[in-house]
Amino acid sequence: MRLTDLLDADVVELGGGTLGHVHDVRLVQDGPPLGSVGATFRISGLIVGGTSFGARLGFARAAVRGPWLLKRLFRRLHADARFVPWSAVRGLTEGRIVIEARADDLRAPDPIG
Amino acid sequence: MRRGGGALILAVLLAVLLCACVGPVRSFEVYEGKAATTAESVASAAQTARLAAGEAADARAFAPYLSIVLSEVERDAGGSEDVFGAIQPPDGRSAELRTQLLALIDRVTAVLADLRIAARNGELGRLEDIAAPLGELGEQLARFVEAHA
Amino acid sequence: MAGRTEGLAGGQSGGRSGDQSGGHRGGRTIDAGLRLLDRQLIDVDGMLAGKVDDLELTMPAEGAPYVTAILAGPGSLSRRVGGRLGAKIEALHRRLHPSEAPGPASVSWGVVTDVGSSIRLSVGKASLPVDTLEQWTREHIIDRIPGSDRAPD
Amino acid sequence: MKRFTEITLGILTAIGGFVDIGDLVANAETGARFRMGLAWAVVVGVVGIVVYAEMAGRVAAVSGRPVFDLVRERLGARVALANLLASFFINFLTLAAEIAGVALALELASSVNYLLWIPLVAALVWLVLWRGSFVPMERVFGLLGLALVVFGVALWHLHPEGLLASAMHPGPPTNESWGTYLFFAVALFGATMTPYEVFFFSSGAVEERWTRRDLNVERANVLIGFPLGGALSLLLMGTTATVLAPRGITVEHLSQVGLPVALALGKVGLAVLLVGIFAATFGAALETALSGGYTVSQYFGWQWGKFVRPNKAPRFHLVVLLATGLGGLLMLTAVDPIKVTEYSIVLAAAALPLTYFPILIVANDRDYLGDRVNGRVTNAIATVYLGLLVVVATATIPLMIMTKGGA
Repeated sequence: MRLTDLLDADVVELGGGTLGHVHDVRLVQDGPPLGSVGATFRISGLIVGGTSFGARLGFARAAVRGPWLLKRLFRRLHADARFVPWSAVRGLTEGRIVIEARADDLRAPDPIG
Repeated sequence: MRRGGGALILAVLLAVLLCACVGPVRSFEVYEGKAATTAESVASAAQTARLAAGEAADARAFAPYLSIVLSEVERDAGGSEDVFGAIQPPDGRSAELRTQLLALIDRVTAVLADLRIAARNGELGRLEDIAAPLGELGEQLARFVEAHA
Repeated sequence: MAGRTEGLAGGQSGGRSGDQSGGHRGGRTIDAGLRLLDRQLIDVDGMLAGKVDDLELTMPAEGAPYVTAILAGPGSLSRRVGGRLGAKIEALHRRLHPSEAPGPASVSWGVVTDVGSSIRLSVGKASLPVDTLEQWTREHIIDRIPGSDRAPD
Repeated sequence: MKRFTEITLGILTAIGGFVDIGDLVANAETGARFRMGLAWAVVVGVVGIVVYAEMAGRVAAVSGRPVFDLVRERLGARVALANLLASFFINFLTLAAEIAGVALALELASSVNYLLWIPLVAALVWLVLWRGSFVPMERVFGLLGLALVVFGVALWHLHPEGLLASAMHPGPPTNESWGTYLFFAVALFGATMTPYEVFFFSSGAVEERWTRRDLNVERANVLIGFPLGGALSLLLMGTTATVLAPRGITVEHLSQVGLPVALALGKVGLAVLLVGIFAATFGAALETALSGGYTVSQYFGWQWGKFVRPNKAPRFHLVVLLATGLGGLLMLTAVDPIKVTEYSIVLAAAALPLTYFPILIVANDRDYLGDRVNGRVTNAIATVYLGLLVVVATATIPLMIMTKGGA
């Protein structure tokens, strides 16, 4: 599997409701070790939202502090973004990811570096 | 960015720019406007030549430079004349205007040609005398522009 | 090795304060699209070795997929660009590549030493598959022009 | 003197950006038609390029990442490729025009037709880029370009009257329309913020191996270089406003730029001017040729730069070689180099936000810059300018069509 198989894929609930597209894939460095460098990056979950425009510009990151106006603007634009833990993923077909979770139960992604 | 968007913009730009040059002229007012613009650009060429000739007389510029300046303005004036001359005048008044302006421009381009030839021959001292008629011609062109703008 | 002194100064990997805390001790969290994709690869000699055009993930029998390789070069860029232009890049990749059905060039995650504003590798780029087109250009064009191996005056 | 030679990167970038072949003629024409009524557009542009070039240089010095790396990292492979195609095309047209510009300067000095000079100039540009190293190149052409200060001396001798007054009262003169006035304003603003300046400056910062410790030098380069370039273009505008505007002369050729200087200072002034024009256009040719190589290499992640020997950056040198050679060939068709740059500036305006937005985002990113991220004042100004760039990007092409290219 490639990262681009996940990015921009449609995300739908088991019941058929849609959540939007995959904006990004969150990784955590606790996967099986490879070579001499230690732990690899393992998927912890997907960041999913309706509005794709500007989703990967980086304003969602904690390390990007400003400019104030743009940060506000893009935060608002992506206020519907949700974090879907990988454990909720049930099916993976081309361009489509089925998850077992209700939109209401998902929380917004933590802002990270 | 949608694919093909750039090509489309470029095509539209080219179309507009080309139309601006060769659209047919249907009324006296439009023709008069073209005549005024032509007179303006020929006047600009004439004034450039006068300025250059004056600098030559005071030994303020060297020969290669002056000959380039003078051949460029000659080409500009001739080009404006050709473009204007190729436009079909829409009515009798326009035809009169055409005769009047082209006669004036002819006198300018004749002087410009003499200037270019003298400059190429290195006769910088003569340039100011040759350019002398451009003062009066330039004023006539300015009056033409004023009357028809 | 000449490249070792010619490449980028080591000090220029700076500016990664803060996020090193989780570092390689595990638990460091990053977003792949924001922090890995499209970043510059820099080899052990400080030479530029391509971009992270895509990532290869391996699905274990149990648990979540993990990153096993960086994909770089036209064979993986084509999918990122997409559309007709992407298809052309893919076709070009197949044409230039010696093998019948070439996959994208890949760099094992095992040689990644640092994830910052660029991705640093523990090997020289000549040993990586991402370098073949550069080697071809060097051998067939640039080295035929006099002075290609001289440091600039 | 040592301090002074440290800022030649900024000087060369600005001279190549502000008084290259297209701008020499455009500024002269603006002065002749509007006197100093559009000086404000240059000033607004200079502030913008200072703010954004400083950010780009700072990111490059601290993280080693030049501008097109940032474009790719923040906009992704697809949008960045659209930007690359647009930027490279514009860069190429400008490079071609600069080659012709050097040839035109040589024609003015020798009266040998410029078309005959073009192959020689193209070969010389390539040779400098192949054999020369970065810093001496930047010093020679940056410092020689300063010969254009002759515009200031000429203006001083001409005792101009009413220039300041015309600068203080913006708006079109009676014989020009608002549409044309705005088109010129937008074109001047776009010309001061041409993207190849930040491509070149930020990559130059890496070429010179600037680090976090060189941020003072970086700032001095920006704060002296760009305003100096802007001042040169305003002084040029002043000379044509004083000498050509009252005579009703409109500027169409590079040769006319010399008339006021010759009038004021005679042969010596004219000779110095031709040296300055030669250096500025040659410098701009180097700047655009390198920028072409930088942008393509940085998009794809190839090794680039003059800091390694040519065979360590083969694809970069191949791009530079092809661009220079094809640029020379394009100009041999005798297309008007001045028209080429004027249209390329207008087309460039449409791509401006795609280059400057990523710079602004990354200049706020602690991951790249640590504690050297933008302060509030910089962010406020930069945000305003980003808005301005978006307006300019959308307005330029409609204005160009409306006014038939400012005719």
